[in-house]
Amino acid sequence: MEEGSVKLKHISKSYDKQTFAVKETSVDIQPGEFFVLVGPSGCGKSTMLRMIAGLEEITAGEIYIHGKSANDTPPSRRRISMVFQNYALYPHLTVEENILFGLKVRKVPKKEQLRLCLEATDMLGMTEFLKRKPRELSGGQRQRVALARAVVSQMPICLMDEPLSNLDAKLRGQMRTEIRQLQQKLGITMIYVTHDQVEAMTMGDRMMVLKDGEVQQIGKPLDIYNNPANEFVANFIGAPPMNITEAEVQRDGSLRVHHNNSLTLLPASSNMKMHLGVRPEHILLTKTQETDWELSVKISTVEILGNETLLTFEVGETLWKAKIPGQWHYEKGQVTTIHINKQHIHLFDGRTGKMLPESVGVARKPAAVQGGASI
Amino acid sequence: MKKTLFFMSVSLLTLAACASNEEGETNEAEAEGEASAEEVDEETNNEAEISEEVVEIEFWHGMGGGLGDTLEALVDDYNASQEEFHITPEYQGSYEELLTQFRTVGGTETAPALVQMFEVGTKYMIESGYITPVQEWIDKDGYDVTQLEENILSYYTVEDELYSMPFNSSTPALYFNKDMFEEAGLDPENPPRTFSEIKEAAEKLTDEDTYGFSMLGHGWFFEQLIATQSADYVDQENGRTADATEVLFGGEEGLRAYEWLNEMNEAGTFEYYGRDWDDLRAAFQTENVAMYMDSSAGTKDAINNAGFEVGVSFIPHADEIDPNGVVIGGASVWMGSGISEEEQQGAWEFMKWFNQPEVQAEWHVNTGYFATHPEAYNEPVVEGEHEEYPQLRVPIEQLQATVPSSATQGALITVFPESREQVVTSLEELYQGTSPEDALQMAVEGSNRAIEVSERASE
Amino acid sequence: MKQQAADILDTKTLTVQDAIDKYKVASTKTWWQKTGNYRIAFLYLLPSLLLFSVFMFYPMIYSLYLSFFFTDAQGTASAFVGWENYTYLFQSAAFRNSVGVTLLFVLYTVPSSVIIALFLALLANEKLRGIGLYRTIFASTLGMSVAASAVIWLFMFHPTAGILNAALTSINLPALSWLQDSTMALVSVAITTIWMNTGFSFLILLGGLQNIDEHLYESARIDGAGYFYRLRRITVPMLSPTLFFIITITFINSFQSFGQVDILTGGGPAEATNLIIYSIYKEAFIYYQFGPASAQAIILFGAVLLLTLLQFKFGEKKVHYQ
Amino acid sequence: MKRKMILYALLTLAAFVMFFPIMYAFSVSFMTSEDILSRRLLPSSPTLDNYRDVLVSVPILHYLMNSFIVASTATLGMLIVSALAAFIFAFIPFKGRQAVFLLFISTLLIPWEATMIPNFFTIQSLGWMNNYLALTIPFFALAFGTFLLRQHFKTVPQELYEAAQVEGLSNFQFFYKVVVPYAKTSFVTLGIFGFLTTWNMYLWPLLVTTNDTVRTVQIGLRRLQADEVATNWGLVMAGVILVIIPTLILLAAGQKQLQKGLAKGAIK
Repeated sequence: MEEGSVKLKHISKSYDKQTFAVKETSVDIQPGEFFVLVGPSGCGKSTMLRMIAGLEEITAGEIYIHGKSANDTPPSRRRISMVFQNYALYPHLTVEENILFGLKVRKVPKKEQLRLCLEATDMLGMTEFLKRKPRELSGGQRQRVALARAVVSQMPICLMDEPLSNLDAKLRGQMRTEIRQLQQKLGITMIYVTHDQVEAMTMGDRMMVLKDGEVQQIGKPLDIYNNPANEFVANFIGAPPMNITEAEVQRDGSLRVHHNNSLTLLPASSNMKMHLGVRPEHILLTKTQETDWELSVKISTVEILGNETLLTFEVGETLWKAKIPGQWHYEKGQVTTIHINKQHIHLFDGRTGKMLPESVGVARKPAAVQGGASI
Repeated sequence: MKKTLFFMSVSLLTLAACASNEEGETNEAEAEGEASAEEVDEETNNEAEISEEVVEIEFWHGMGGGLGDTLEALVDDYNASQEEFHITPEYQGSYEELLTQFRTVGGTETAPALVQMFEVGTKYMIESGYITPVQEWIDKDGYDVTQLEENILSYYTVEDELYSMPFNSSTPALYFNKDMFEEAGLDPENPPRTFSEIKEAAEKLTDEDTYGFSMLGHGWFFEQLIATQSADYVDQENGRTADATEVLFGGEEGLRAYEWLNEMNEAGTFEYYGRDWDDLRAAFQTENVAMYMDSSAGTKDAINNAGFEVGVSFIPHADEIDPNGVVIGGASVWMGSGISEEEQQGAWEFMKWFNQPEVQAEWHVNTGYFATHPEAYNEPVVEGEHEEYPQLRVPIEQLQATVPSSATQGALITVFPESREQVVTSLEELYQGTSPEDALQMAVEGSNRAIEVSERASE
Repeated sequence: MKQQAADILDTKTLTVQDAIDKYKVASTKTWWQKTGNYRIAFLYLLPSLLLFSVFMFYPMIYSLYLSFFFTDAQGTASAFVGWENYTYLFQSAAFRNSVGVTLLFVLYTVPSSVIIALFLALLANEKLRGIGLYRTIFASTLGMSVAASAVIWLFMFHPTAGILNAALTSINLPALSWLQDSTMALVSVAITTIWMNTGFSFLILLGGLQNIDEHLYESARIDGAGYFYRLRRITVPMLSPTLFFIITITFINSFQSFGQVDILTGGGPAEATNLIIYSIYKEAFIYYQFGPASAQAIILFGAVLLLTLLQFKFGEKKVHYQ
Repeated sequence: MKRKMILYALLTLAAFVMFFPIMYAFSVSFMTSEDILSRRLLPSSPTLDNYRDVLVSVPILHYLMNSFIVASTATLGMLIVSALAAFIFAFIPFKGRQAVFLLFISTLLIPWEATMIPNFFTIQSLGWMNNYLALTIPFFALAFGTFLLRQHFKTVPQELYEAAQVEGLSNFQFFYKVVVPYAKTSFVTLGIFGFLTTWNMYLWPLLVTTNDTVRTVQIGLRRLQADEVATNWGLVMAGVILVIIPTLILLAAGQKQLQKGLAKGAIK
């Protein structure tokens, strides 16, 4: 049996029969996989998780858990554990009672209960807090209790709904690693919901990017980062987000951004509306062998972060950001030239926002710079 | 706060415990006398254990306060006097609530064997079908009922049949402050009798903080003012030959009473103290009122509580007509139907016992109600009492001087409670400035409507 | 991978209905499983529903039925009279009086109860030493039964032995006929009622006050807002849900005031305190006219329902929920 | 400082006005009838006679016991029944739930007195006269209680319910293992409230009892007042004090709980 697998086939969810909360989604999640559902709030990622958990009914489509159809299986019979955003600890019970709550319900023998409890709290370093009540714990400790509760249940699938969103930044970083390690150690399938693209990037084996209930892209974090399926994904994944600007398509098929040097990319038909995108880290301040396009821009803000500098500058109507290693001092209003490798340019269909598949790598004509000048 | 409350409660509870212990001891010592209800219960249980043959008889009554205590003591006496029956008195609230209670349980297992009922419930009881007329037992037992006070019997006798046994009977009388009479230059030994005499006396007695006259907001007093003029309250010989179809108190007799009250009220010699017996009594005790009408049952209290000489006299009557006397008030005791012969026997025995002169003498002395048996007045205990309180004799004389007629026999109507309410309300309207004619008319219309509704409902 | 994304975007025009038509999976749940929530709801609500049905709904329906009849001495419906009980009521001066008295009584008691309780709650919300004692005292009337309260006031209102008149005469004011005068009697009953209501309203309002975030006051104080400004702009708006609740409850209670009327005035004098609820009681339990009594009960229920709905419709708009 | 003085003055004045009737009743209960008639504020020579007389003339301790049994049973029943209903309204969605809830709330508007007549007949036909059942069962279902508990239950995070579902708790297990302990304070609140209300019932106990076996203390109070003879106010006030003391103590002890719990229920 495919113990630990989750398969969604054309899953849809609608609360009002008018609009989709989740629209026609299909995905196969493998046993032992760390799968992340990511998207901005209201994108349907929690709804999807809750459908997997059985807490929400499915409007249309099929769900298979452990290889078996599970549309009508109640949550308790799906052999899953779940960690909630607010931890869902029972305030009237001690840490130990909270952890063992589910085991008691399932009538696991007392000895076994204790063994599992100790094992889990040991793993999470919570052994000394067993007799405390949740309100006497810090946020991170509560989080660990919730994790321990999931761990002791020994379920092959664990669902997590934004488990780190209530923690401070530092703790979040620490917990990310711990959860990932825990998952690998236990070898369980993890389905993890977050709105934080950093978590998605760092934790997931694969991730699904959602927007307005619709799947935007499914894939490995780096694949998605490098080849975002559309403007939304490009914008959502990566911080600071990808710079995207409308590009004028010249008669000859080359592109021009705000009266700057044009860039020849083929094939592009002149009646096409196009958006051009480039990630902040791919903008260079100096010309190198790699770079084959340059733009003249006006600096608007400079943020020096120590090991890197964030520059914001105006490119036409839009503001671009560049992430430059080292410390750079510029004056506001100063005009400078930036350098970009065409390979790093993403082109999107201006109407649909879809990535144009041929944009990168195909039209890599060397130094197709026409006219214009550097500073 | 908590501490204070705690302390208060602890002290009170301790006190409570002491008090009941104390009572227990006195009881044992005296072997009889007043026992608390708890002890009655205990007795009941004990007796039930000792012999199964004791017949348990429930007796519902509506006597609160000190009267209730007296009644229970009396029942205890009866229980102690014989071994065959055991009467358990059960308080059921006011007379109205008692009637309600009986109405709803009548004919069921919960219904009592004996039930006290105020005089205006008489008609209802007769028609209810839940009672056995005591006449049956009188006939069966050959009991000489004529030995009892005729004027009391007449109220409860319908078509020559006695339905219930007289129990606590009273009539109204006029009570006055003799000291004030003297101060005002009136003769305390020759109190006013007629409406106009009262009016004049009231004028003389009224000063800054004293009103000359007052009357309780209770239909009973108005009924007396009608009856003494020999006028029926309702048609059909006061409802005694057939079901009454309309009220008659709206005639000139009723109007005389209304006008009389209105004149005094307008002259400021009359003050209304509401429907609460106690408020009016207190006003008399504190000398805010010089003359008022009260139940004969309250005579002794009135004398004892007053810091002045209390005079008692016959109720006022209209100048135009010689007084015809009073209608009996209070309550009688009824025998439930649908209970075992044995229980009825017990109930009947209790009724007989209760009407013995000696018992009646005690009852009269302790409560102020009339003795149903005239011979009771010859008992030494009564004579002694009357010696001490000569005023007690006045209501008795008044009752015995009553001219028998349908008017003084009292009215029989099912909707009496409602009619009384109408009368009191209209009197209150009168005191607030409505004209006597209009006020009286309101009461007449309201009562007639009630009679009509009840008639149509029972068709 | 990119191909898949493209496919999904192509389905942009898909409607919910399409999705259902195309992919809806017939549930394998049995009828028994699907109605699980209904069954559990029914099971848990059963005791309440049963009791409400027997002791609330059935009596109301029975009352409705009785209101079209005259009843005989045993209280059973004996003569069908159609709308007569209702038409009679609407023509009857006594009933109109009851309605008027009831409305007046509500007017006397509801605003003053709430204002007094609010005043006490504001006082008791201050952080002072020994405030607990004051709070307990203010709340004390909640522990007083109607019977006990009314009896105490009855004695205080006593025309001659009462302490109120004693106080009045001791400062050379004329004694009042608290319960014997038509206009005064309603006021007296209202005073008693307000006193009795205060404990409950006070407790709830105090609780409401303590739930208001202290920061709001701090920031207002920084802005230099005075006490009354804060009261008007912060306290009352923030307290509005509690106030609304209290007004509704006091309102309903006021309509149903019975015990104090029974003990203090018995509806008199001259029906000046004959609230509808008391009038119903008298009609039913003293006159044994269940028909007209039921008609009044139905009218009262309708009126309270209507007024409460109106209050929710218009009053709740002004309520500021957090 | 000045502000404090003013506050204390206002508080004390208000407390005096509010508490005066109770203190006065307390004072009168120790008075002789002469004291009462002369309208004294404090007894000239405090006497315990009134208390002794009350205990002798009315089985008040027996009544107190009955009241205690009735109020506790009714409170317990009310808590259980209301909690069950409130649980549904807070956690179990079903079509028409809102309508059923409104139906519950509508009972708040039904005047108890208006339903008394048919209820009386019902009690009688059930054979519950003179039985604790008549004094308790009709009060088990209480819209106010259901409403109050529902408001509290709603503060239980939905996640707890879901976590329980995932862990495999049945609804009933969730109810008594999670909801009830979670909303403990609201139970205490409603408990005190329910106890006070049932303790203070007045007309109903009188109607459904015909003897002393199950009668409650409020009737004892009623019985102390007389009609045709003078009321002994000292005696009545002694009765009043005996009757109100248990509830006042309960109130003083549970005041804080009550205030918190009731306030929570009042706010949506």
